[in-house]
Amino acid sequence: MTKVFKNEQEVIDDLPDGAVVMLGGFGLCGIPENCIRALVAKGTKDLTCISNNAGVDDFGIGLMLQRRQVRKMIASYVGENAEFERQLLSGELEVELIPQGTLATRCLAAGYGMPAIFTPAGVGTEVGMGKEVRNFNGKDYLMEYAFEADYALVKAWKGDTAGNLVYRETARNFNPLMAMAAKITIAEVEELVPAGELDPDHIHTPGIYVHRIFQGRDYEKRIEQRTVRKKESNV
Amino acid sequence: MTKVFKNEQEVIDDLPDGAVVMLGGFGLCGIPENCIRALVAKGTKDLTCISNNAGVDDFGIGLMLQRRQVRKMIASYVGENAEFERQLLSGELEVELIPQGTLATRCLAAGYGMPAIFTPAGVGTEVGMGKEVRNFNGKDYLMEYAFEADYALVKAWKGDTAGNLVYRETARNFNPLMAMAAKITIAEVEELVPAGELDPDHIHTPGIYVHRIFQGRDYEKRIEQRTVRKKESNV
Amino acid sequence: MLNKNQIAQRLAQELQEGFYVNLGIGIPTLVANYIPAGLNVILQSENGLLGMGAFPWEGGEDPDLINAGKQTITTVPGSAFFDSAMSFGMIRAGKVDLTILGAMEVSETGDIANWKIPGKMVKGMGGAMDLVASAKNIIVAMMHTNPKGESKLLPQCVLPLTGVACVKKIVTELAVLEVTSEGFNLLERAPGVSVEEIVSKTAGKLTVNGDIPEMMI
Amino acid sequence: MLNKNQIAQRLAQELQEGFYVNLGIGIPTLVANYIPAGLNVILQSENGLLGMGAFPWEGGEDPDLINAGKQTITTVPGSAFFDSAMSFGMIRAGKVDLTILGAMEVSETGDIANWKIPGKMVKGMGGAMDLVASAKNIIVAMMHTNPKGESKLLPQCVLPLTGVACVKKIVTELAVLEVTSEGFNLLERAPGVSVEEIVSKTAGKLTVNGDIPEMMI
Repeated sequence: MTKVFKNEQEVIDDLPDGAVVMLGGFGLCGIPENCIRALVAKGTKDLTCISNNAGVDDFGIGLMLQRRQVRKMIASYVGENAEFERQLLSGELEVELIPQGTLATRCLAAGYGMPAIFTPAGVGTEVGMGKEVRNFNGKDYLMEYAFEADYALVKAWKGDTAGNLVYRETARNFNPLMAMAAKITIAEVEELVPAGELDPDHIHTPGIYVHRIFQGRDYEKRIEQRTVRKKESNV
Repeated sequence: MTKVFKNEQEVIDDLPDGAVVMLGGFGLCGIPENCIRALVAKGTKDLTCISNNAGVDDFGIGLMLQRRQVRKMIASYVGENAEFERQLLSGELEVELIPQGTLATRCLAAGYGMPAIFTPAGVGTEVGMGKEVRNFNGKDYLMEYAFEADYALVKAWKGDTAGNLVYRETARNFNPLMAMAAKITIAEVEELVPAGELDPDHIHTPGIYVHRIFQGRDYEKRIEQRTVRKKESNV
Repeated sequence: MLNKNQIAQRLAQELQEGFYVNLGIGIPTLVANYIPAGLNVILQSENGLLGMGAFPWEGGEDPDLINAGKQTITTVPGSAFFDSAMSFGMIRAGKVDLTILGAMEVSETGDIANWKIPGKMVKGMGGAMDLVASAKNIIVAMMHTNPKGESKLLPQCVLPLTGVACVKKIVTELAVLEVTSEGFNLLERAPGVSVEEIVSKTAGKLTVNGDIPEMMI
Repeated sequence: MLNKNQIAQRLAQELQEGFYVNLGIGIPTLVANYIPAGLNVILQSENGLLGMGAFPWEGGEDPDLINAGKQTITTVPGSAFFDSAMSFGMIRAGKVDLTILGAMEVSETGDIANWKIPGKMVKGMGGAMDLVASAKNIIVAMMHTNPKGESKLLPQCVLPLTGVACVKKIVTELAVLEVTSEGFNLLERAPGVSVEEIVSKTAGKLTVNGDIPEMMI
């Protein structure tokens, strides 16, 4: 039984319409480009997507929005793309906004088998409405539940055939959390190596959490906000 | 303002009698040998120690027990030493036994600012007596509280002057969790390097959690259960 | 009647391809010696390791590399180290497929007692309470009776509990039994052991349906 | 009256040796340009980085290395990457010493509104709700009034809240104010700005005690 899959088509082939799918990444950084490409090509629809952001018009989850594949978006920050806004205002798309730390911790809770966690984020705001509030040591906290997701699509820098993953820089973000949080975790990696080549002290996601892995291709790694210092001509 | 301290004496000098102190390590693996040595030399007393184990008669926390420096021991597994048993039976030492995963997660909770967590460990046993039980999705969980500790004494393999820590193999265990969980975290490392020498992708404990760091010396790293395969003489 | 190594051998038959397995101290540890060649089984050690290997060759001991029984060990290719919170996180989340551990008593409803004997020095539960409360598949490896000859398979545990209604299967020197809503159900007998002997040494409710095959060791 | 860079300059005076600081999008980001030389301040970016550095030189952009505003950045020596749960974990646990962020409104009791305008497309709160609920020291950087000239320092917020009773201090183009149990308290005025102007542009309760010094920019 191998965890290694051939390509992005094979790895998402059984992901059904209506599934709850986590997608790693922050903005366009560290998103599972290959899996998204395959889902767009296959046309899987009615998806509930859990992801910090929803991509831009022509990249990331934005590509799935254009094909109307997303029924509900659970995110902390959206609206970097016009199609998202159109679908939201027209009622085609359901959106649930969650504080970013709550989003992350609800993934962690799922990965660590904790049914609920407490966070002060959102207390006294509309995010807290209808939720259980509990006071510890004089401070109020909301009780928030672990996510229940069918699939997690994550992107790592390197992975091995045992499913171990290593991320690079801030492309880590939500990826290791979502990798732990779903029933079936699919990892795409820039470089797939044989088990034993990654330093066991420096695995970010142990293979036990990863069910399928494949080497991605043609990474675009688009930059959302290119900000640079100009080199002084006299330097 | 530097986090770098000269030695184990300097780093524990203000640790007062009666403090609640976390000590990293599993068995004798990854324990803060230098800090323990300094506490024994100084004679700091009435300590509440939170540690997975309590050392052996002549090493680890056992050394502090011999000097009667520990008032209360919070651990998951103890009694690898006779002096511990003697003090426990005579009532000199108070002991609170906690499931190992609960111990770890209560540290995590403190480090992540979560006042309480839910775990099924201990439900229906004497560990659950008097604790709040809550049912999620048909399963009962105990609510357990984040630890509140004054000091954490942890041992890492490498550290840098910014306080970043890297652990080696199973000497990691409780160390990164306790490093996050106390008001003041003291790290002893086998090798202290300048900031910038550790790979930022492979820091286990970011420096924000570490208040004091020093390079330890004379590590004994005693093995508790030496188990080996004999080399066949004909190989 | 099986010896300890044979119990471990029988337990090894419970392993399946790709399983992540946590083995407790004692007989369960011996199971590692009987993993069928070619079967990909990954051992989890709750002190922070996936991919535990054999004991080191003499002279190759590394004090930083131990298992949950504090024994020096090695790793296999593809191993990973992590902290204790992640270790019990993956146990709690049901990512570990099988946990095998020892017991002092098991009840006909699957309760287990294995950490405390009143009146004796209590060493603590270590990770046992977390494991039995969380693992989805728990098999107990133990002797069928205590040194006094009294059954360890009881209507209900007498000793303080480690976990409630969690044991799925029991392998002893005499038999393999599963825990069902009807109590213990006899699945296999050890070579040469009669159903009558098993019945006589099982204090809890026991169902025996049809012919009970001998274990294949 | 200060421009945005001067507001950032004034905010930089709040930094102390060894501080871990989270800077929000907008004016707060500019504070990084005014960290006094020799002062050891470590910037946290909540997408998973401690030790954020300057923007990269042209051509040196790395798509894997961005800040919470999704801008390409660099790191300083001693930096560390981590996942989003640890990032907000350290925020929630109060390990971040100072958070500076923008706001649409602040109330005299320290409530803040900065994420949602009814009737307009809502983009989300990102990490703002976590930051304001958790950070021990929150300073708001904003204009004193909105484009219509209406005060943004109110008896109570009109817009949906981001957090309750959390703002400690406010720096605007006109003034530095702290939030006390008595409402806003004027600490400093911008060069050339009169106390009367600040009073007239502050809708919430404002105390003015004694002579109010000019900011040192």
